[in-house]
Amino acid sequence: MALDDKQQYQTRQFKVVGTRVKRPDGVDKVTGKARFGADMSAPGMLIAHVLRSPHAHARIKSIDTSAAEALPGVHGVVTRADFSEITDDDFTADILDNCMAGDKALYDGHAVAAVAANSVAVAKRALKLIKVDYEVLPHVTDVDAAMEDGAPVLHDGRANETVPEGMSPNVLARYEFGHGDIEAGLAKADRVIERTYKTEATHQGYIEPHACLASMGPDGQADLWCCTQGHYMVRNTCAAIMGMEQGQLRVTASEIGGGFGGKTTVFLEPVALALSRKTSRPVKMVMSRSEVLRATGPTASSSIDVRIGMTKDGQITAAFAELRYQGGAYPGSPVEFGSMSAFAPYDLENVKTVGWDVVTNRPKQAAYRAPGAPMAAYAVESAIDELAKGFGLDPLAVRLKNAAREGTKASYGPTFPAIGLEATLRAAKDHPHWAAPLGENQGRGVACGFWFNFGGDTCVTLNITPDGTVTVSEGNPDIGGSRASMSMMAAEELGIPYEQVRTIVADTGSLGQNEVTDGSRVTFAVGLATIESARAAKREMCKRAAMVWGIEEDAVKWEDGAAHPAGENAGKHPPMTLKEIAAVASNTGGPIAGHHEANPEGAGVSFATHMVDTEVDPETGAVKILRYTVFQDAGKAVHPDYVEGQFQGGAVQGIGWALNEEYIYGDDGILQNAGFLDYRIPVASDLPMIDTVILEIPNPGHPYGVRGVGETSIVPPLAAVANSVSEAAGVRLTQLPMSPPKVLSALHSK
Amino acid sequence: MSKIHITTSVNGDPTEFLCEADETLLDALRDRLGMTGAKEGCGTGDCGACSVTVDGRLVCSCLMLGAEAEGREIGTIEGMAEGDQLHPLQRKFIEHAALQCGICTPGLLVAAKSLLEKHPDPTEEEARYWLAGNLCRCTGYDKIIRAVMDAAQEMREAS
Amino acid sequence: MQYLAPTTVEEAVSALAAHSGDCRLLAGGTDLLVRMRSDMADPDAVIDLKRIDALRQINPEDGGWRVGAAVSGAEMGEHEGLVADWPGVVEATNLIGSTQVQGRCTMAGNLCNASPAADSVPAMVAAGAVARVVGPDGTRVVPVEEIPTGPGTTSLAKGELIDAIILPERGARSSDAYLRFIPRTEMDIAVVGCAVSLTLDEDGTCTAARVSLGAVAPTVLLVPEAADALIGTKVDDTALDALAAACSAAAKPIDDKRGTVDFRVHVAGVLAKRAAKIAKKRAGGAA
Amino acid sequence: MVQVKIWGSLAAMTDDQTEVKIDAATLRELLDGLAGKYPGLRPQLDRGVSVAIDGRIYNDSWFTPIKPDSEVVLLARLKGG
Repeated sequence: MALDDKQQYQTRQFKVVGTRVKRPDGVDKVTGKARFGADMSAPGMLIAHVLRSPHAHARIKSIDTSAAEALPGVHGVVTRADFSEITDDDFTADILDNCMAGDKALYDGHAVAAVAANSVAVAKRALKLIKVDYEVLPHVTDVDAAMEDGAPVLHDGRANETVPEGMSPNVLARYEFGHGDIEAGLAKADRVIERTYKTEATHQGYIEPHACLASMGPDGQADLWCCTQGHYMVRNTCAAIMGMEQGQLRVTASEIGGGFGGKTTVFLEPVALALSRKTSRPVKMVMSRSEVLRATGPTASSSIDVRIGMTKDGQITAAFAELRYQGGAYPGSPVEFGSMSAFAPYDLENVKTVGWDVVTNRPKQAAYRAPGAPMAAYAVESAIDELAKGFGLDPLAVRLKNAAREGTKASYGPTFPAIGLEATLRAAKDHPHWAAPLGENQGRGVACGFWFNFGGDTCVTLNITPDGTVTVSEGNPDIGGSRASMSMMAAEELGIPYEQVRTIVADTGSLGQNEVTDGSRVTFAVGLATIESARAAKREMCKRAAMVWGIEEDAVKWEDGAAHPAGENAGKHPPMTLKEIAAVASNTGGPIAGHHEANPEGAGVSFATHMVDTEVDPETGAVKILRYTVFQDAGKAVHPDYVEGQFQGGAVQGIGWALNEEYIYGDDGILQNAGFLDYRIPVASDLPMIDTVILEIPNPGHPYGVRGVGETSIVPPLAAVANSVSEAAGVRLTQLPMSPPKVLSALHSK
Repeated sequence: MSKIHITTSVNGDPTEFLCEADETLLDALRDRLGMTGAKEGCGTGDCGACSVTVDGRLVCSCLMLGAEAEGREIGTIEGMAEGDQLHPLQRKFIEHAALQCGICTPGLLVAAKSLLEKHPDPTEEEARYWLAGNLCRCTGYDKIIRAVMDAAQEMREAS
Repeated sequence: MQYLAPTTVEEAVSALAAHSGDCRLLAGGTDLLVRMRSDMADPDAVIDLKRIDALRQINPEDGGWRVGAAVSGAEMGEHEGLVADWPGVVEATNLIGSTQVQGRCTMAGNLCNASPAADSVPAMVAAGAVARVVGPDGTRVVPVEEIPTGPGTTSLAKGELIDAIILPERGARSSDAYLRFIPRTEMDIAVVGCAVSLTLDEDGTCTAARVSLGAVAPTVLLVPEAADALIGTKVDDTALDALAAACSAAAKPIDDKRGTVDFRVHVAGVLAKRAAKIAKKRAGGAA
Repeated sequence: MVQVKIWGSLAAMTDDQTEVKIDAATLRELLDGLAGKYPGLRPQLDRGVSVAIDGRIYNDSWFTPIKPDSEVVLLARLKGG
């Protein structure tokens, strides 16, 4: 049969891909029927709540749960003693320790015990009866302070082999990337600037708090319902923590109310399973917003030194950055991605980054949209902007002059294939936004950003129903419209209308392993597997048609939703449509399905350029976003509305990070703003419309040219807003967030 | 602790429930009545995901006791469509892709409906301020505002 | 917890006086329920005031307005007479929280919550509003600024409640304005708030003024020196500079998660100028 | 033999070289070869790496072919949000 199975991109005319169809989960979500994490109940269900450390750092000398256990209505209490220790896997051991503290509480909000009871009121009363004897220890929450000699130490002996002797035990890893000779490059510059930038930790801020419902029986089988970006990850992690076989734990992903990386690990799920195991009852857990902010995973805070040399015509001669990220109380801040991505948009002869992973008494960081990249881009793009403006050069022209393109040796090592940075910069330069006049106290900022994207384990099963419609089962929670995209790609490949395909997210018992919905991978990797599943189904359908016609299989081709006799048989039989083949499936060998299991590699990297106008109130330091335009390469926009949505959502999260969002710790190490009142995410009235320009530079590694789009959009805005505000204020801002007191203080220091 | 018996109306249906004195209307709707369309995003009136109307007035159901519902008329997202006819706002939210994850959508729709009942021809700025108490983390609000403005226009033309 | 829903003020007062435990009044509930949710309050009883019809009304009184303790911000904003007389008080109340919160929150509740950053309180203070306090020993009338005694504490005696806020008669060429500074455009607690109420004579000279600041001291401040900077002037730039200086001098704020001392001191003056200009314009003064 | 570029902080484990030569025709042979020749790299290889081969990034696929003249770059293991 004449199918091209190569995964390589080919130019083609699309019929469904690229249109703006309605999403399959739309009606459920606008009518309140869609079921999210907290919307599930079970007969005989108990409610569990968590007791959390009121100290930033404390040794847990003892926990007395007897009074709580004796309270009528309480069915079970768990502490760390209810979990087996994990000795052979530091990664999972840290996750367990984060879900339930062991010897020490490492941050304000760290879980120390949990109670399952027959009502919320009883569970909460029981928490007050648990007596924890703490020995309060000195704490540290700032990344630079944690690196100093004599800083309070969280763990001893966790530093890996890359950390030089003599550093604080809080420094756990060192990364170095780059090439060339920095000093030699700097010597050729007409100006070298050295700046230090700081960013505060921000939270993904998904509106749905974590929630789960666990049910485990004495036979060791368990079911778990939860809101997560990856239920296969939840299964594997919980099985490891609970000492279960993965096959005995079935996890069903609820609709997910936002994640942005924050739901790529577990917090409640092992605790709910342990309580269910102990009580033999279903156990439901739902976090409050304050628990979400205190005890789930914000991203890292950072402190970054940048040294860049530039000639007066805008050529960067050398670029160096040293990045210090604290990722909370455990190893794993995303400093390596910050270090790899910091200078990725530029073609540099001499470039070097050094990254330090540091622990502090803060919650264990979790991934947040392009983890580690936005703060690095903020520092680098601020310094480049300052140099360009210092020479009186057009900041877009300077970026174009130094832009990475096909054949550029990336700052993190490899040579770029076809990439879209230049296209985004040219689109920005040609856009009316760039030429629009600015008023008094207004400024315009631009910045570039980069993200890797990746693939990962993926399974898709595509079934042809007896009436000739199509169902697609995939294993990745749909966080921004991916079921629509999968249905579109299946319809495109099969040559049938979008409306005849329905995609569902299957539980962990129904498909093989699937990587988490992260790394902007779903439209790329699951899309690829969907296309391959459809191709497998087409092959089978061509075979069935060949049987009916009594000709050879390879004399049949698939076109426009039907099998056609090809070659010398062309025209000898009328085409058999998908519907007609489905109708005789039982007579030709049984049900028809296609499936594809793979670990697609080769996701294309992606670039964006953002442009923003702001106005600064010179008397109060308040910043208003006046106009915002995103230029980003999407490879191929499968559903343009959702591509635009990713651009807009990422930009606005970045605006929040730049202006008002921050983790505020008191001197006591306690989080001061554990609520949406003072953790200030942007509201509708803070913003203008967010304009978008989609560039399509096909990814050669995907049959339709798709690149991940979800993460890159949060990389440039911190810097773009900072460059804009700095121009409007007439003074350079080097710390995020640029909250009004900071801007006013900078204005007064002019 | 004895529960309080409440007689009320939810989306026009006569409804009774028992609740604790300190239980919020949101918890009563979700846990007593199984109406999980209103969501808890914060529990402190900062996110609007639990928006409902009480005697026609937009409120956060997390900031009201269930006991206060006695004799009131409660309106929730579950009552927004009429049978199989989606409200114009619901249709426009789907058409404009004004939702990504959808957790804030019920609250935004209830709030937007209340806006258009009071201000059938809002400016973009009025819509943005009216909806400022409804947090959305996915969309950056752009497509939400477009959907609301488009629905407003359609509803004006239809009336 | 007990939930009580009296239908008369007398019932409410006797329930409040009779209760031996931690008994809280529920008007809009937009502070009380947050406190309960955050484990900052665990009352034994809650008395809901919204079933008392008299407390849900806005009535004329002595040329001014009596606003019942259970009247919501949204209802105030829909009352044309009140908006015409006291636009600053109404706009301040309408800044409390979201549209949803507006459907519930009340001026009396905002006052009794006794937050130094309460939006409606500076406006009430500048307006010269009084609280009508009802208790076991009868009714008394207390200037609004004497109700809060510090963050979260009030001068109300055991068994007392505020059943109405009374805004005085508004004379000719008089108006008021309230501005607050917040980091976002909505949904934040005031970092600084400032209300200005003033009266002009026929040639535009300020004959009376009251200026009040929020979030710059443990309680909302009435700043007579700031008012003095306006009285006798045409509320011109010189007067406005003096007003700003007086406000900044009166501000005694703290550093916290919402703002710094320097910021609050400076912005108190900035807001005072801006609010005074708005009040002047509303009172019919020349731009 | 393929030339493998490793990142700077691992050079201490490879006699201060940032480019090393390994006899490998697939990704698996490359990883095994690195661990065999430079045991100091093992902890990092156990923690996980990604490998860019001719500009495309691979995480796991052992039998990805590597040509002698391929550009091969070791990267920190990629993850996303």
